[in-house]
Amino acid sequence: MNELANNALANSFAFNNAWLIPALPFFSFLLVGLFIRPYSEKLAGIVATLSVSTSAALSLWLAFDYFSAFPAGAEHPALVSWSFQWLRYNEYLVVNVGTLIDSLSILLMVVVTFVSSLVHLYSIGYMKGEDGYGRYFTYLNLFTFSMLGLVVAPNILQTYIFWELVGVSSFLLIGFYYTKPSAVAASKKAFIVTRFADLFFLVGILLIAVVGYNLMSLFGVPNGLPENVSAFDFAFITNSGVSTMMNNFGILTPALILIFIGAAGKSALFPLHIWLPDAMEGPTPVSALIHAATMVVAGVYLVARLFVTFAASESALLVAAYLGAFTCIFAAIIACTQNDIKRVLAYSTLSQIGYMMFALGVASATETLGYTASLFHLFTHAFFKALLFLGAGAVIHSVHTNNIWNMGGLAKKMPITNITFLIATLAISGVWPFAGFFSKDEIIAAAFGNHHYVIFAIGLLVAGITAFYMFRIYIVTFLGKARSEAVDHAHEAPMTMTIPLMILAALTAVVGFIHFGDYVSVASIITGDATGHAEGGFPIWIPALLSGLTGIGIAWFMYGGEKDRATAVTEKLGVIYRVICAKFYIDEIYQFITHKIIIRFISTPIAWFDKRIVDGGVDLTGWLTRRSGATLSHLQTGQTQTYAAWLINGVIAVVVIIWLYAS
Amino acid sequence: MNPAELTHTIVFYGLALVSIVAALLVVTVKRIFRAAVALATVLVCGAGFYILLDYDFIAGIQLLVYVGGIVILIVFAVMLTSSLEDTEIRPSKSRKALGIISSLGFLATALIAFQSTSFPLSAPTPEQPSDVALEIGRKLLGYGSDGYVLPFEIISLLLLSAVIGAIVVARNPLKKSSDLSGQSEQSDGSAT
Amino acid sequence: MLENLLTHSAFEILTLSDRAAQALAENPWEAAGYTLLALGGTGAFLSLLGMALIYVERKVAAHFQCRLGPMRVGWHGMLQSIADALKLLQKEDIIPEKADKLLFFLAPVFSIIATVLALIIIPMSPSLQVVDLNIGVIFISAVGGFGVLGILLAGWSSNNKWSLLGAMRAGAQFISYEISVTLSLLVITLLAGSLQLSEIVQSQQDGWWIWRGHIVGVVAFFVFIISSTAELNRPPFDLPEAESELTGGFHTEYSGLRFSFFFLAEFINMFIASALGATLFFGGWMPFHIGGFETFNSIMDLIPPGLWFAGKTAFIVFLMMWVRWTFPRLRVDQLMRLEWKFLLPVGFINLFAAATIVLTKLYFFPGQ
Amino acid sequence: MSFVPGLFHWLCLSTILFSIGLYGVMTRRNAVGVLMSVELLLNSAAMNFLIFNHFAAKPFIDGAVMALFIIAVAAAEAVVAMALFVAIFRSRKTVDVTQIDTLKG
Repeated sequence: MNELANNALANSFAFNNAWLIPALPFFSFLLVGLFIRPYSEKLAGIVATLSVSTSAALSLWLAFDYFSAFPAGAEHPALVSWSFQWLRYNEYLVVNVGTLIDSLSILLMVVVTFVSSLVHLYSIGYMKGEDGYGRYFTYLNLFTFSMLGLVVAPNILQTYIFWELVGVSSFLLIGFYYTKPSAVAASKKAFIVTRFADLFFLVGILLIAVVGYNLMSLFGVPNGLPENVSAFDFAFITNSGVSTMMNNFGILTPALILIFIGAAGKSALFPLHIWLPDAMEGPTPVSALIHAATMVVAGVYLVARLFVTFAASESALLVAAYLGAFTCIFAAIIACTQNDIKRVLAYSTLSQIGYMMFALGVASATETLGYTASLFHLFTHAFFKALLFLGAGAVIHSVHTNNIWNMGGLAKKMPITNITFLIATLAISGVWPFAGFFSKDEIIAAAFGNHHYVIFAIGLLVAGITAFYMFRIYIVTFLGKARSEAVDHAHEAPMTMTIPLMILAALTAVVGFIHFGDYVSVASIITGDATGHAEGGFPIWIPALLSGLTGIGIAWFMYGGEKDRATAVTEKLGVIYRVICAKFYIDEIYQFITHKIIIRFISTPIAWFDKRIVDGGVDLTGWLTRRSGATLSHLQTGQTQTYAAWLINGVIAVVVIIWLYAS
Repeated sequence: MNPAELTHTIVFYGLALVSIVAALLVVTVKRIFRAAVALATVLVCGAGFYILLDYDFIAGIQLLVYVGGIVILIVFAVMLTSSLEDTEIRPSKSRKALGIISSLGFLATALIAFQSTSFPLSAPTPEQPSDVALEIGRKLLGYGSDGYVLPFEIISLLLLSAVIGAIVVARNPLKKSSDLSGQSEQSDGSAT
Repeated sequence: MLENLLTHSAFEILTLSDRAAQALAENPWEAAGYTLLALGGTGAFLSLLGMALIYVERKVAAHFQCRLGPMRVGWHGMLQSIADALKLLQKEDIIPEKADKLLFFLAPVFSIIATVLALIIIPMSPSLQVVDLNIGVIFISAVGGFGVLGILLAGWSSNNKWSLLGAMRAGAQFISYEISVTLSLLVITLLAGSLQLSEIVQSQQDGWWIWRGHIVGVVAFFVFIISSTAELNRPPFDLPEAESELTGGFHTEYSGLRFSFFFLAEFINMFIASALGATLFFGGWMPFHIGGFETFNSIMDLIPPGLWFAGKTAFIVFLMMWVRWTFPRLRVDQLMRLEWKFLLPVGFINLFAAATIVLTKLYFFPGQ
Repeated sequence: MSFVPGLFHWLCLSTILFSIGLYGVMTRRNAVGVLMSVELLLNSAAMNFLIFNHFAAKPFIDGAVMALFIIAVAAAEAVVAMALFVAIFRSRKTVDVTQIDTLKG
């Protein structure tokens, strides 16, 4: 470790007080929720926004200090700036709560706090006049805190705890309009599906911890780790010696696949993606926060955090790669047929998460470009997807509908929204010079470079499909004629909403030029190997850009003109179109499996057992107690003097018994 | 047997006889007020016993608190809850039998226990502290390992809470008046 | 003997019980003689003193009201009390039919026993004290309980609602004011450092506690006088026997000899209270001494201790009579308020102050 | 056996008083009577403390202190009991303990 740089960091306020970054939203959550909200709803929004903005400023400061100490291209060590012991089972199973500072966590902190503060600011305008305005900001703060706590966790158990907190707070946010049955259903769905996946995650953690503990007890602490390492620490899990040993025991792959299922649940990979489109029932800024920058990338973050371990197990990474690729194309196809602007964005999120996941999957310990590309895409996607959602929110705010076929011609009414939305659309479509171009290009290059040609093909194809559906909604929403009366009354959003849009648009335009690999690469995890760029011999960006432009062209051809060419196409596709439109009937399949199979053959017998045997046993105890009580209560004569007689004779009896026993 | 010892013995048996008879009266007499007088007799005899045991101070306290306080309180309770013509109904036969068996059982057990135990008596002519009252005062306010200041304070709290509790329990809830002295007078009047 | 009397340090305490105990070791008959002497002497003293006090009371009352009082029997009516006693003895002894006869009989006995028990420990002079208990102060307030028990018995056994009310008033009054009396007794006990009455008297050989103990002593004295007047059921605290309300209170049904017992007990109790006040606050039989003024002290010693005691007691008795004929009777609520809201706090504060004074030796003539 | 009262005689005395008190506690119907019997019990307990103090630990005074505590507790008990009797009498017009059996099972 670079002592000099370490010393430089030792004087950094942001580094030493990094715990403030997650703690500030938490304190604000308590303050706003308990004290300010009942007093003044308006102040609640301002305080919540300020606290998260302070966090954002702190994390920017931290990033600046960290990357000054460890400049671009240098080694980026993982440092624990603050920690205390929370639970101690034995010497190898210790749970600390702390803040881990490395390039990955700084990346996520910056993204989360930045997007979150913009969403807070945006919400001040968007949620104005809603019922539960203060409650909304309380939840937002809680959510931000949970996400930040997850990001800075130095051990996997803390990650898990905050992972669940993210689940809870997203449940609260999605079900924010709790009077709407669909919102309630969506929040329950999100919670149950992610919770179901988290169960596997927990099992995976325990598997790793138990095996790791036994390994350490048998063979001692592996080389290169401090003595007081715990089996929960990331430092332990990502240690190459540990993963090799676990692999030898055959435990690594199952454990990683279990953890990956947890990640897939949060990141909404197929087949656990079903909660995400429904989660659009929450307020639009919430969608922007949850589905662009925070919750859904938690899975990507987790896999990235454990990347070295995943790299030690070929099959776990392959699962990630193919599942990611499949989700990527699957969601993109569905996105082409949806009419709800937020749902299109939701499926596009699924698709983009698929990109990130397969980018991680195609990377390996030696070919690490995919890792960098994935996190680069995470970074850029956070900005343009948040921008898209917030733009969509602005549109919905003024038109009061989600259906794109009720919009149209909004470009003139809402110029700022139009321009920023266009920038985001271009970015996601991978058009130079916007952010998406660079990151997507890097992902496709990584797939190609590591000889995953199927995935490479899928990546190229999806780039085109993405461009198609994004321009479809852009054209239908903003260009052409007004398709409903609501559009006539549309007007530009207020300043608090347009300022975040403009900031995000500006960022979307420039962040692509950051030489990202210098800051975040696997080299920062695998010590000693500073490579990370596997440049393909062949300029990948040309087919990628062509694919995107083709998609745009098709979209323009189908929706841009006066004629309604789209109808003709759908009619030709027939059954296929309907299947896609119904999202491949995935929800129905779930319904069938849960209702027809699980409930009938598993739940019903268990319920019978519970009702008759378990409850019957409990009832029997109660019945026995009541009967014996009723019988014995006749001893209770209400006559104090009888009790006195019992007492005295009891004492005499005890004395006599003691005598007899003693003699 | 020297004259001092003789008087000691005579006084002991005399007082014992009186107090046992009076105690029996306490538990059997039908007119409850007479029982109270008998109780006073027992307690006065108790003071006499304490003097025989060389605890003059405790005897004085016994007279002061028991005769001057507790017996008068009991007499008050009698006055407030019954009238002269009231005589107690005899307890039922079974309860009487139960009482006799229990108390005789206790007596027998205790006496057997006393008989079969050898108590570590102190030396034949030990010195009692010259001023018992002074010594008791030292003990009560001593906070060393052999001091009783904590029990003493707890007893004070107990007495205080007993007095407050008694006022709260006994005050007439129907009367709004906060004047306790006036109230006790009224409850006196209403009870007679 | 005369020399001994002249030097105050040689006031030897020789109580009748001490003499009896000494005699018991030598000659049991002598001991019996002393016992008889004590009993007989106390009885005679009791009745004589009672009659004298009744006479004094009547005379004082009359003069307060600008009358002459009894004048016919004997010189200035000196024999009036004897005549009254004879009249009472001759009266018919009525016991109400529905009374509890045993208790009705016991009640006056209790009252008289209480006075006798209290009387025997009053140190009237160095050699005139029946027993000298080392817990004298406690004892004297303890036996007060018998007196009130007698009153309660009388009220209950008469089966008369006036009697019952009077008895309950007496009980409540006694229990309440007993606290104040004890508090003021404790002040002197603290100052003197003893519970034994003879030692308390001895402790005042440099000056009486009422002025050696300055403020605290005076406050304690007034609390003592007020509370013991209330305990004695004397006006203005005579609610238990208030004629206008209760037609005589607890002794409504009593007549003849039994009534005279109550009457006697009441007057003897007044004497006892005065004697106690004199003993505690005015030095009992101790002459008027000033610490260090040896010559003055020996001049004072020329007056015999018995006279000192009689004079001081008479002064307090007169004080009580004066109070009786000066103040109107209190209402029950006023009575209770006076005790619980005024005398009790004052007594506690005074006791606290006394403790402080003793600790810091702020009283006059702290031990030479 | 000598007739001069020794420890055993004293203990007999206090035990007899205690037994009489027990009998009273169990058979008295008037609540005030029960209270009086309880006072007998307390009195004999205090006496026991003094007896043992006198015979077994004369140079010490702790038994007397205990007796003082017992007397104080007895006073507190009498005060509370009297208040309770008055309250019970006011609501039920009786202090017969055999009739106060609301808690009968």
